Amino acid sequence: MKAAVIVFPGSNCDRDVAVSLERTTGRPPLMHWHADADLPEDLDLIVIPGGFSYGDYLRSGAMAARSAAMAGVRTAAAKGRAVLGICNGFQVLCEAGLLPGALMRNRSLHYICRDVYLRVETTDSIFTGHYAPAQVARIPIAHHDGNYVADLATHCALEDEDRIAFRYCTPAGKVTDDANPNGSLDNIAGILSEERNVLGLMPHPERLADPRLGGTDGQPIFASLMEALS
Amino acid sequence: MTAVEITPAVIAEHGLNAEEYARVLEILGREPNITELGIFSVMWSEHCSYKSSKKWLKTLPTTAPWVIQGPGENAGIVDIGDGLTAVFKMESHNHPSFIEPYQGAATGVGGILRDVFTMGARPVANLNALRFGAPDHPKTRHLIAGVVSGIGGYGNCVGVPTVGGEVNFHPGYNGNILVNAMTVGIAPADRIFYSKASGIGNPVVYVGSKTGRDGIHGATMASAEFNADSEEKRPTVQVGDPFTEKLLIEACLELMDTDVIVAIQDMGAAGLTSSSFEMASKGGLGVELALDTVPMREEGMTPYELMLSESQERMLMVLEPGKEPVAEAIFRKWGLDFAVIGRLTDTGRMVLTWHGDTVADLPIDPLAEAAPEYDRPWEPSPAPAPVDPASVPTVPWTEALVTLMGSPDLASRRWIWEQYDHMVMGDTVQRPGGDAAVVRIHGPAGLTDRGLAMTTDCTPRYGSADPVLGGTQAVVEAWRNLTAVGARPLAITDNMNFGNPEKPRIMGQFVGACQGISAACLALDFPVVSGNVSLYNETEGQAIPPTPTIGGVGVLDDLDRMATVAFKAEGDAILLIGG
Amino acid sequence: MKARVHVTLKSGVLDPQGKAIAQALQALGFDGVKDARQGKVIELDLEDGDTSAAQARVDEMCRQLLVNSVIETYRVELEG
Amino acid sequence: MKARVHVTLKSGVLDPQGKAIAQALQALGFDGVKDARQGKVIELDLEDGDTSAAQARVDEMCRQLLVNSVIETYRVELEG
Ligand SMILES: Nc1ncnc2c1ncn2[C@@H]1O[C@H](COP(=O)(O)OP(=O)(O)O)[C@@H](O)[C@H]1O
Repeated sequence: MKAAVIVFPGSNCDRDVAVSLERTTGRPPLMHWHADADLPEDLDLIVIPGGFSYGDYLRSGAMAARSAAMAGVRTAAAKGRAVLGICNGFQVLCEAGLLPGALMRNRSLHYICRDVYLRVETTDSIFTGHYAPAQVARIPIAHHDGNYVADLATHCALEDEDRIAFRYCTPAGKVTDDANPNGSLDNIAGILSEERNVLGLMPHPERLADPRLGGTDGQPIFASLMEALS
Repeated sequence: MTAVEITPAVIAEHGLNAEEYARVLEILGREPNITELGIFSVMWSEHCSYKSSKKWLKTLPTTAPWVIQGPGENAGIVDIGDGLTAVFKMESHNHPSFIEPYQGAATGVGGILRDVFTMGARPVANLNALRFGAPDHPKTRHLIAGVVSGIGGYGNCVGVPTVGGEVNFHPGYNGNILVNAMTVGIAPADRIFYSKASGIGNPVVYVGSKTGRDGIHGATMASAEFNADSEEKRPTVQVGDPFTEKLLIEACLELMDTDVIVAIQDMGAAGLTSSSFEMASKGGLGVELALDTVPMREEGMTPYELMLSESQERMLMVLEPGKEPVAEAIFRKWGLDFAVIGRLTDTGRMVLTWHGDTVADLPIDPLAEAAPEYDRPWEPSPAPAPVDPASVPTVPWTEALVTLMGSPDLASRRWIWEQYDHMVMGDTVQRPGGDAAVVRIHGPAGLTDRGLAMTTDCTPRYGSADPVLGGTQAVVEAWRNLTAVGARPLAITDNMNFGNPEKPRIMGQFVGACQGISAACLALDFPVVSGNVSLYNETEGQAIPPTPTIGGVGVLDDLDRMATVAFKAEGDAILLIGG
Repeated sequence: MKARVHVTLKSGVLDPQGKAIAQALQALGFDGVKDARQGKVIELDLEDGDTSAAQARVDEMCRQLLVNSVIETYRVELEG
Repeated sequence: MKARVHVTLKSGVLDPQGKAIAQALQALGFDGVKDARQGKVIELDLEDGDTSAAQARVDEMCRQLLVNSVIETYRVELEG
């Protein structure tokens, strides 16, 4: 699996996800600078990392979505390449129109950093194949703008097409309002594109993919990709 | 520029007393102009000159075989093995945070980060030690909410995890909250950068954000006692731009990988003035700056304003001759301002020009090194009256426990640390909530199985009862918190927060705390490598409790042997050890 | 020439900030606040030129960057 | 009755958002944008009543909550 991580000014989980990718694939990913529109042709996976691209000024992800590199990502996505957006990366993908909906301020208005529980809603994707159906995964969130919104038609399409990848849930796997950390529509934590080759999620799988850090529930995402794309 | 007349009122406004002004006249052999007066006032403020505290700070133990750099640089440095060092310091942003809690706390974090990455270290963790007034004081809620979101807003955006800290509430902080921020960084031992300028003719370069009229008078404000109308004065508050800081970190570290930096210094409080003076003074050189070439954010700025501005996210560097294009390319790539604003000279003087005219000409050494230093009168603090055991009410155990658990000083801090990204960088192996936070050592060569432990500690109640023991206790608690996670304690940074040192009673608290800290450092072989002093924490004559905050750092050689607070298994024995 | 872009959330889109403001005002004892919404204003300082061309350019800026049409609408005011 | 509170940064106060917006517009090829500043608008939906009393109450809301007078200024518009 040949992977690249896009680095925007203000990205700050680029190194973290590179560590996870290297641990999975045995080699460091390509770190691709935002100003460069030309992505290598032979990439299997492009990761848009977490952080505060352009300070999250104006709207989270808005400025990064209009960068030169994102034009390349758009082309690659259209060709069916895998694109993974984590946290700020999810916001960038929504702003770029590669995923539907938008991520608004958390309903508490606070930045929240803590472990949450996610129910795996579909294992039918290159990102989630290594999870068991309805598995509950403990993965941290760390964001200010993770409150997913979409109009009714979009919401229905996501549901009907099995494109909701993860929902916030209780440790026992119940999808409740109390388990919803940010007010997201229908407890949505991550969604897939129509072609299922683009995944955006607010939680950070790279932060719990190493036993040293207290858990490995994020690792199956990288393992799934490794298997699907090698 | 119209000349401002230097009247006694103007002199007083600049915080110089008659004796100090006489010294100015003596050094210059003439009357200063307003720009020069502004420079003197900044350089001789308590904040920059440590004029009340220097005598006592010199008594702190600062050496050990593993100490690479003690107090006197931007941050302290200790050897952590494998060719790496830990670079750390704590700094206060108390007064600005009281006036504008969000921005005050945010820019405090920004400032301490710069102190650490200036030295070539990648910041790997932030901590914060906070003191607020009584929980039911009308201002407390607003202040704590603002401070916590400011610390988070800045630290989260720059992508440095905030892994620990402490919070206390006491009516003694009603009018003067304390916001002490600490940063820990990791640098290769063979690639550390200092502020000492060298090389006559070398270019002096300005990088980062443009200069605006932010916080002019901030440095002098930070050293003057509060009074009722300081809320009215409302000086131009500095606004932090963490995004620019993140770019500055990356650009500086990238430039540090090339061989072009001779010296580097961040522009903290007192911005361009103290950074340029300090660099030239340490190198025993002179400097010429063309102020009109400084990148400016606003129109009509004057030399006075440029020298006193506290705009954030700026750095001053001396480069190897001819290497300007290398540096410029890196800063442009990161979207930052870059300007060659002057050069080093052999005159020992600072000469400032404005479109070709000389607007200030000052001797550097007398200003920087011969700043006033006071041996302020002090009184030892009276011994606390013994508590009569009979006067202590007896309450049932469970009631006492519930009361303690519910008290603001002991209650869970989860709601605070959950607003801080404490996991970014992917190395937080012990999150907030334990005795000390632990961050895996992840140097330029990659991941290791070793860790840095860190903590901040101070119990103001103890300091109020007995400043000497309070100082000792803070150091000892830091040491215990580090050992409790399995770390070998290495060194501390301190942040000395006190009232008005011109009062012998307060000065006595400061002296006592220094004595107490020294005793503990010596006993534990746990030296002070950096620190900060914040005096005049008084409102209407009411001083804060003496608060010598200690930030401790230790190393774990094997993360598999790290200890955590959680009980692990049913049936395990619980032991109580110690006296 | 100055352009002022007023960006507001589309009606129907829940506004967490507005809701929190309304609640905080009520908690402070300001009753009679039925609802609050928060929007933003971006003030642009443009080089002088033809007004209708400026209007078109600012519209284009809104479409390309300043406004997220999934959740927001906008209105432009030109001055000077 | 509707009240619209326009909150802007005091002049001279650094506006990191505005700065980033101006740079982003330039990067997208919109030249001629000399500067940008970002402010906010809070729209309050108030129970009907006397206009001058409303003005005073909204002023009070601004002082107590809506505006950070250290770095911001504001202007109130009443309607209906
Ligand atoms: N302001 C803060 N920011 C981040 N973490 C904090 C803060 N205050 C307290 N903590 C964390 O909460 C835990 C408990 O704090 P404290 O009661 O001061 O611990 P102790 O007394 O054991 O040193 C520690 O892990 C500490 O790092």
